[in-house]
Amino acid sequence: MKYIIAIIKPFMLDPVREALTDLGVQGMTVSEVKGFGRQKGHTEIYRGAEYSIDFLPKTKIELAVADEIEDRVVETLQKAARTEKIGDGKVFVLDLKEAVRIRTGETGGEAL
Amino acid sequence: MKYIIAIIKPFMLDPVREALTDLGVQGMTVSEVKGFGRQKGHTEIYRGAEYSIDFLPKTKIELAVADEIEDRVVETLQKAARTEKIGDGKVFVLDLKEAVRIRTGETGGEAL
Amino acid sequence: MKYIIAIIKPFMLDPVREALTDLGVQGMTVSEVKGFGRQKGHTEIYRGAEYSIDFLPKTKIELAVADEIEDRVVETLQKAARTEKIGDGKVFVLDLKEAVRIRTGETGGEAL
Amino acid sequence: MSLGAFKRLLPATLFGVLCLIAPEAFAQTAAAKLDGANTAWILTSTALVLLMTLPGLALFYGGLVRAQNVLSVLMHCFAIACIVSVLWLVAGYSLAFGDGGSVNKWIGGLSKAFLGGVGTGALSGTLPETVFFMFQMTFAIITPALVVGAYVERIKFGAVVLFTVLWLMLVYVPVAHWVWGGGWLGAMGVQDFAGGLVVHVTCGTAAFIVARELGPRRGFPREVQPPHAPGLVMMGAAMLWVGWYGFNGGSALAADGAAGMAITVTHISAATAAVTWMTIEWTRHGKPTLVGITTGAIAGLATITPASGFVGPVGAIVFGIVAALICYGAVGLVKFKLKVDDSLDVLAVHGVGGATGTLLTAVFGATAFGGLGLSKLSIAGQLGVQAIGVVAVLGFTAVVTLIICKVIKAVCGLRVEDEVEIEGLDIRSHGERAYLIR
Amino acid sequence: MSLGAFKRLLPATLFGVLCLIAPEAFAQTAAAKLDGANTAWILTSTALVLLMTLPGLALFYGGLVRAQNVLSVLMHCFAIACIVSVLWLVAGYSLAFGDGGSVNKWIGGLSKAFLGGVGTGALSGTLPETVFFMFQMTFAIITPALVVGAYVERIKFGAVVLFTVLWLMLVYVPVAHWVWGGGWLGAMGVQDFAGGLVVHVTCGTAAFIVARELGPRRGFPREVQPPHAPGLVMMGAAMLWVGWYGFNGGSALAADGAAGMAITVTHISAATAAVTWMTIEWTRHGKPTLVGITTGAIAGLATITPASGFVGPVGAIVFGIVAALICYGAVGLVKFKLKVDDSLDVLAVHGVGGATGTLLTAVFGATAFGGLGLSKLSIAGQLGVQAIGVVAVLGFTAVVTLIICKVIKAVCGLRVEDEVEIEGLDIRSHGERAYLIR
Amino acid sequence: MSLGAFKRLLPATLFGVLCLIAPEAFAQTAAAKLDGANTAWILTSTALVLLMTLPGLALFYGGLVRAQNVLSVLMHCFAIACIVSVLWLVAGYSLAFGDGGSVNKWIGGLSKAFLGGVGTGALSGTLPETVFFMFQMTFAIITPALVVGAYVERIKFGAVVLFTVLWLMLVYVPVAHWVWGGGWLGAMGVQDFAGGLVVHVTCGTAAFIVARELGPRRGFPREVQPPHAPGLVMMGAAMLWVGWYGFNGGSALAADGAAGMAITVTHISAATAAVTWMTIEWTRHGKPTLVGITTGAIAGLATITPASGFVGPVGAIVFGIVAALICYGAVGLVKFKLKVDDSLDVLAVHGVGGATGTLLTAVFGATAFGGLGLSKLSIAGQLGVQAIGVVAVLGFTAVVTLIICKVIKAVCGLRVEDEVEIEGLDIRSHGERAYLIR
Ligand SMILES: Nc1ncnc2c1ncn2[C@@H]1O[C@H](COP(=O)(O)OP(=O)(O)O)[C@@H](O)[C@H]1O
Ligand SMILES: Nc1ncnc2c1ncn2[C@@H]1O[C@H](COP(=O)(O)OP(=O)(O)O)[C@@H](O)[C@H]1O
Ligand SMILES: Nc1ncnc2c1ncn2[C@@H]1O[C@H](COP(=O)(O)OP(=O)(O)O)[C@@H](O)[C@H]1O
Repeated sequence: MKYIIAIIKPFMLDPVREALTDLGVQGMTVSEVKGFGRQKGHTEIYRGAEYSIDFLPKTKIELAVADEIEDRVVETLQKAARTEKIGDGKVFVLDLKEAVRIRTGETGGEAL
Repeated sequence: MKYIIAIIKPFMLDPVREALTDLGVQGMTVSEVKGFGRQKGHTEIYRGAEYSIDFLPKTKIELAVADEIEDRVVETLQKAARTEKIGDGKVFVLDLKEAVRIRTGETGGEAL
Repeated sequence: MKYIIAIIKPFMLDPVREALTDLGVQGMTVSEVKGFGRQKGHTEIYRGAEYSIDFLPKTKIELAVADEIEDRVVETLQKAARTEKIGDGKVFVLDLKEAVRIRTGETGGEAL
Repeated sequence: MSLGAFKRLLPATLFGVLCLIAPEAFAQTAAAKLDGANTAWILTSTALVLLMTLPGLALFYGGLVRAQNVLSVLMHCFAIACIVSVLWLVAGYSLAFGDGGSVNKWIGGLSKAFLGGVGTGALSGTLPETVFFMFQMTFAIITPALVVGAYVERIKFGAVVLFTVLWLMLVYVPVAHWVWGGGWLGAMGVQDFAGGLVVHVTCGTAAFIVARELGPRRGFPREVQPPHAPGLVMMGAAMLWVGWYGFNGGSALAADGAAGMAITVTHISAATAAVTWMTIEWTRHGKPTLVGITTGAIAGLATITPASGFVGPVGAIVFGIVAALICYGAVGLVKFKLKVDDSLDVLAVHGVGGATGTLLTAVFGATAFGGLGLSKLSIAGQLGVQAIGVVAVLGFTAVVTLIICKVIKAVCGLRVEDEVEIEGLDIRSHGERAYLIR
Repeated sequence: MSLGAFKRLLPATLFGVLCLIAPEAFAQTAAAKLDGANTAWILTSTALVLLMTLPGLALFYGGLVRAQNVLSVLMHCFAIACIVSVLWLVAGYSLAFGDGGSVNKWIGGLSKAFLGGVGTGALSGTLPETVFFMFQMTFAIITPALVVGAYVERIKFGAVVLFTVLWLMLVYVPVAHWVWGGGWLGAMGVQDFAGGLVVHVTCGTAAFIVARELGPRRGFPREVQPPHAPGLVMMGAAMLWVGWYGFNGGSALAADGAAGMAITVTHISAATAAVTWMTIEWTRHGKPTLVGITTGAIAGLATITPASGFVGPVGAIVFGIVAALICYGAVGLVKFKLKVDDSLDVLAVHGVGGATGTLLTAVFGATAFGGLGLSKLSIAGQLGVQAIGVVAVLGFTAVVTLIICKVIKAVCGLRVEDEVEIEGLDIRSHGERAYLIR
Repeated sequence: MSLGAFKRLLPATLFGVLCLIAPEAFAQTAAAKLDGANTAWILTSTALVLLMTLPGLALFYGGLVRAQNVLSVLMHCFAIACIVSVLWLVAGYSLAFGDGGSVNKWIGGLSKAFLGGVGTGALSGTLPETVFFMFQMTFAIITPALVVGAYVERIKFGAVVLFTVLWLMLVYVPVAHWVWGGGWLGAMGVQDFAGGLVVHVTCGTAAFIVARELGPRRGFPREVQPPHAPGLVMMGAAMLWVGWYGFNGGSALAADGAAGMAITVTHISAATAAVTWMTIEWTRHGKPTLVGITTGAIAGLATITPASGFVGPVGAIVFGIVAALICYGAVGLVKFKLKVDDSLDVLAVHGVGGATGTLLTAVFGATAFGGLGLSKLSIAGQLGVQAIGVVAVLGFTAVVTLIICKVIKAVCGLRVEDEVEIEGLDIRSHGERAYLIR
C-alpha cells in the first residue's frame, strides 16, 4: 500500500475530489496548510507599512491506496490539480506498512 | 521505529489520549482535518437552497513509537476510538527512519 | 529522497524558514497542530473553576528533500528551532518513494 | 409600589393638586398630556433594551458555549424575540397591563388584545401608549431569552419554541401583572423598579427547573468545554450594560432626575461588582479573566435592577460588592454542590442577584441608608413585603415551569439525541456552521 | 404625500388654524419653533440609522460571503458611507431637498450646496435643519450600501467608488426629490413614509441590473459557498432591526404617538415575517436556519417601511406574513429561474419587499383595514398612485443604473480577474486578511 | 471657554435678560429649570459614549493586535471602564467639576465626593446633575482606555490597573478641571468643545511616554504581526463613529441647533479624513485597506473634537483633509523615525489629531472662515491661547506620566517576561483563549 500526500491549490480541491472518486477512491483526508515555494506571496499593508507574506494557503490531501492503483491515483491527482501556473503543488508517495479500519478492525487493503 | 497516523472522530480525542498515556506513550501531535469517506456529510441550507457538505470534521493523531510497542499502540487506538458507527476512521502505520529531539539532539528511541 | 516532518514551537517558524532557505531548500509545507508531550499546558479559568489544557500550540513543517542534504537539513532544523527549553519538539525522517511536481509532471529530485 | 407605577400615577396626583390651585386651567388636559421629552427618552430606551437581547444577550450567551452550538444560541434568542413580540401584541400586553376587572388582582383583561382601541393618540401617563407597549415588550422579550442560558447545547429547537410560548403567557405575563400591572404584589407595596422580580427572579428560577428536567450536558461538570469565544461574551456584556441604561433609566418613564439617578446607580453597581469579581478571581486563581469581569458586571446590573429607582450612589457600591460576592458563591454552589447544569449560570447570576437586590431595596431605599425614601413602610415592614414578593414569584415560577417542562416532554421531548449533542446543534438542528473561515 | 412631508407641513397648518384663534400670540414664531424633544429623538434616530450601515449592514453582508471576501464587503460599506457623506454635503442634500425653482418637479436646486445659508439657527419644521440634513444623509448612505449585496466577491474596488458617486447623484438624489423633496411623485400623492420607494425599490432594482452586467460568481448558482459566518449575519441583522426604529420611527420627525405607532408596526412586521420565514424553512427543509430567520426579519422591515406611518398593528401582522412569503419566493425566482447572481438577494428582499409594501400601503393605510386613514383618495385611487410610483421609480432606476454600468465598464471595468476572484478580494484588492487567528 | 461651559452659563444669561422684561415671572426658577428634551438627549449621549469604549474602542484595539492578545486588550478596556467609574464617584468628579475654593484655578474640591449633596433634584444647567456626572464619566473612562493602544501585547495586567488609577487622578482629573471645571485654561479662554485637549492630547502624550518606558514589542518595527482581525477593527470604528455623535453632539449639553451642527461637522470631518486616508494608501500602495480607511475616520473624529462646537461644515472638510494628512505622516514618523512602539498609534492619531484640531479651532471657529465666531479674541489671539493650552497639557501630561511609569516600575514592574509575551497575554495573564473554534 502507498500513503500519498498531495499539496494543491485550495480551489482545486473539488475537481480533485471528483476525479479521485471517479477513479474509485473511497476515502481521503484533507487539511489546510500554508505553503512556501517558488510561488511568491502577496504584500499586506498596515498603516503605511508593507509586510510581505511568505506563506500561501494550500490544501493537503492524504490518501492511502492499494499498490495497484498508485500510478493512476498519482496521474489523476497531477492532472486534476494542474492549472499550469506556478504554485500548483506536489504529490509525494510513501510506503504504507499497515492500515486498520477502526470500526471493524479490518486491516490491509480491506481497511481502505 | 514507526510513524503512526490515526484519523478519528473529534470527540474521541480525549479517551484516545488517555488510553495512549496509560500505555506509556509520552508524546503525540494532533491536528484538525476534514474527512471524506463512506460516512455521508450533512445538508446545509441557505435561503431556500440545500447544499450538501462532503467533508466531515475529523481529528488526526500522529505519533512516533518504538517498534516494540507498535502493536499495542495500534490496538489501543483502535479500541479507544471505536464507536462502531460508520466514520470511526483509520490507523495507518509507516516506517520511521529517524527521530531527533530538538532540545537535546538525542536520536532514535531516546528522542520519542 | 526523504520526507522530513518537524514539530516546533510556533514562534520559531521564521528563524527555521530562514535557516532552511539559506541551505538552499526551496519549498516546504507548514501547518498548525496541537502537541502533547512532556511540556505541560496551562490552566484555564472559567467562572471559578480551573480547567487544565493538555494540548499546546505547535507548528509542523513538512519537507521533501534529496538524500544528499538530509543530514544538513536535520541538523539545521535542530539548531534553528532550539530554545533549549522543554517542548522544543522533534524531527522525524521518513523514506520518500516518489515526488511529482503537479505543474510540470517532473518527478524525483527535479520535483522538489 | 414600583416607581414605574408611581410615575404613572404622578400626573394624576399632580393634576389633583393643581386643580386646587388653578382649576380652570387644568380641568381638561393636565392628566393626559403627552410629554415629548419623556417620549423621546422612552423611544430611545426601547431601542436600547431591544439591543440588550438582539444582539447583546445572544452574543453574551453565544460566546460561552462550544463553537458547534453558537448559532443555535443566537437562533434561540432571535426566535424568542420574534415569537414574544407577536404574542405580546396578540394578548400578552393586554393580560399584563390591561384591566382585569374582577380578577385584576391576578390577571389583566383582553380589552387591549391586538392593541385594540390603542391608536396613535392613546396615552399611558405622559407617553403614547404604543411607546409604553413597546418598552414593556422589550422586557417581555429578554426574560425568556435569559432562560436560554439554562438549556443551551442540548435542547430541541421545537422545545424552545413551545417553552417560550407557554412560559411567556403562564409565568411572565401573570407576574408582570402582579407587580406592575395593578395586581396583588404591587398593591401590597412590593417595590420592583425595573424587574428584579418580574425579570430576574422569574428567569433564574425557571432556568434551574428547566436545567434539572433536561439533565446536564455530557461531561458536566468537569469536562465541559470553556467558552469558545470570550470576545463575543465581552461584546455581548458591553451591549447589555449600555442597554441597561434604557432598562433601568427608562423605567423612570421620564427624562428627568429619576432617570439620571437610575442610570447612575445602575452603572456604579455594575462597575463595583465587576471590580469585585475580578479581585476574587485574581486572589483565588492568580488570573483575572474577561469572562469573570463581565459576569461580575452582569451580576451587578441584575442585582441593582429592582432597586435602581430607590437607592443612592453609595447604596449602589454596596449592591455591587454584595452582588459579586453572592453570585460568585452561587455559581459554584449550583454547579458543584447542587450539580445542576444551569449551563450559563442564570440562576446564580440573575435569580440570586435579582432576589438579593429585591430584598436589599428595603434597606438601601430608605433615607437612613442614603436611599430616596420612597417607601411608606418601615425598613423591616418593607423587607417583609419584599420577601413575600420573592417567595411568591419564586414559588409560582418554579411550579408552573415544572408543569410546562413535563408537558413538553410528553408532547415532543426536551432533549436532542446524544449524537446531535456531540456533533453540535448548529449543523444538526439548523443546517449551518458558524466558522467557515478558510 | 408622505407623513414625513405631512409632518413638516403640520406646523404651518397648525399655525394657520391657531392664527384664527389667537392671531397676536402666534404671528411671529409658531411655524418656526424648535422643538427640543423632537430634536432629541431625531438626533438619536440619526445615530440609529448610521448604526444600520456602520456596522449593521456591513456585518449582515460580510457574514454572508466567503471568508476571503469579508473585509472587501466591510470596506465597500465603509467607503460608501464616507463618500456619500461628502457628496451629500457638497450637493446631494441641496438637489434632493433644496428648492429647484422652475424644475422643482424634477430636481432641487443648489442653493443649499455645502449647507450654504444653513446655520445653527436654521430650522426645518420643528428641527434644526442640520439635524434634518444629517437624518436624511443616513438614508442616502444606506441606499447605495444596500446595492453592495449585488456585486460582492467579484467587483473592482474602483468600480464600487465610481458607481456610488454616479448612482447617488443620478438615481438616489432625483428619486428622493420626487417623493420627499417636493417633486412630482409626492405632489401626486404617493405615500412613502420612510423609503419603500426611495430606498428599497431603488436599491433592489439597481442590484438586479448591476448583477446582470457583472455576471455571476464562479460556480453560481449551485457551487456557491454558504455564508462563512452566520453569527456576523445575525449581529448585523440585530443592529439593522434596532436601527430601523430610527429609520421608521424617526421618519415621523417628532417624538410623539406617530413615532410610537411607527416603531410598533415596524417591529411587529419584522417579528411576524421572521417567524413566517422560519416556519417555511422548517416545513420545507426540516431545519429552520439563523440566516433564514434574520432574512425574514429584514424582509418584514423593508416591506413595512413605506407604510410604517400609515398602518395599524394588525395591518403590520399582514405585512409581515406577506413579506416573508413573497420575498422567500422571490429569492428562488431570481436565483434559479432568472439565474441572475444578485448575490445577497437585494432585489428579492429589498426591492420586492419595498414595492409590495408601497402597494399594500394603499390598502392597509385605510381606516377600513385598521390603518390611520391619512390618504384623501379612495383605496383604489391610492393604489393607482402607488403603482405609478413603483413603476416610475423602478423604470428610472433600471435605465440610469444600466447606463452607469456601461460607462464604468468603458472607463475602468467592473470585474476583477478570475485569479483575484479565486484568491479573494481581501488580500488582492485590499492587502489584508480577515482571520489571522493563530 | 468651551461651548459646553457656554451652554451651562446660557440659562443664567437668559435669566438676567428675562428678569429685565418680566422680573416677577422668572425670579425664582428660570436659571434652575430642568429641560426634559436636553435631559433625554444627554441620557442618550451618555449611552452612546459608553458604547464608544464598551465595546467600540475595545474591539477597535482588539482587532489590531495578535490573536493571542485580543482578550487582554478587551480586558484592559473593560477593567479600565469599571475602575474609572468607581474612582469618578469616589472623588474624580468632585475634583474635576466641584468647587476648589482658593485653589480652584488648579483643582476642584471634595464636596461632591460620592456625589455628596447631589440628589435626584440637583441640577447642572438644565440637566439633572447626575446626568452631567454620568456624561462626564464616560469621557473619563475613554481617555485612559485610549492609552491602552500604547502598551498592548507586553504589559503586566497589574501595571494596567495601577497606571489607570494614578493617571486618572493625577493627569485626567486636573486637566479636565483646568479646561472645563473652572480652572486656569478655561478662564484664559481656551476653547475645547469636546476634549481635544482633555481627552486626545492627554492620551496621546501619555501613550508616547508609556511606550518608551515599556520598550517595543519583540520584532518591532519590521516583524510585528499585522492586525489579526480587521473586521473587529471596523466594528469598533463604526461604534466609535456612532458614539462620537454623543461625544461631540452631547457636549452641546442640549438638544438644539448647536448639537445638530456639532454632529454635522463631526461626521463630515470623519468622512473626509477617511476618504483622504484611503486615497493616500491607494496612491502609495495600490491597495486601500480597511484598517486604513477606519484609521482615517478616527483621525478625523479626534481632530474635529475640540472644534466641533465652533466650526461650520466647510471647515469640517478642511479638518478632515488635514487630519488624514498629518496623522498619516505622524504614524510613520513615530514608528520608523522615532522608533517608539506606540503600538496602535495613539500619539499619531489621537495626540497629533487632538492638538492639530485645538489649534485649527482658532482659525476655523472664526466667522471669517465659516465658523460660528464664538471667540471674543482675534484669530491670532485665540491661536496663542490654544497653543498655550496644547503646550501646557502636553508638558504636564508627559511629566506626570513619566513619574507614574517610574513608580510602577519600582512597585511591580511594567512588562511581562519574554515567554509570556511570546505565548500571549490571553492565556498567560488571564487564563483564557480567544478562538476555540473547533
Ligand atoms: N520540498 C518540498 N517539500 C514539501 N512541500 C513542498 C516542497 N516544495 C514545495 N512544496 C509545497 O508545494 C507548494 C507549491 O510549490 P511552489 O514551489 O510554489 O510551486 P510549484 O509546485 O509550481 O513548483 C508550496 O507552496 C509548498 O506547500
Ligand atoms: N483511503 C483513505 N486514505 C486516507 N484517509 C481515509 C481513507 N479512507 C477514509 N479515510 C479517513 O477516514 C475517515 C472515516 O472513513 P469512512 O469511510 O467515513 O468510515 P469508516 O472508517 O467507518 O470506514 C474519513 O472521513 C477520512 O478522513
Ligand atoms: N512520540 C511523539 N510522536 C509525535 N509527536 C511527538 C512525540 N513526542 C512529542 N511530540 C511532539 O513534540 C512536542 C514537544 O514534545 P515535548 O515532550 O513536550 O518536549 P521535548 O520535545 O522538549 O521533549 C509535543 O508537543 C508533540 O507535538
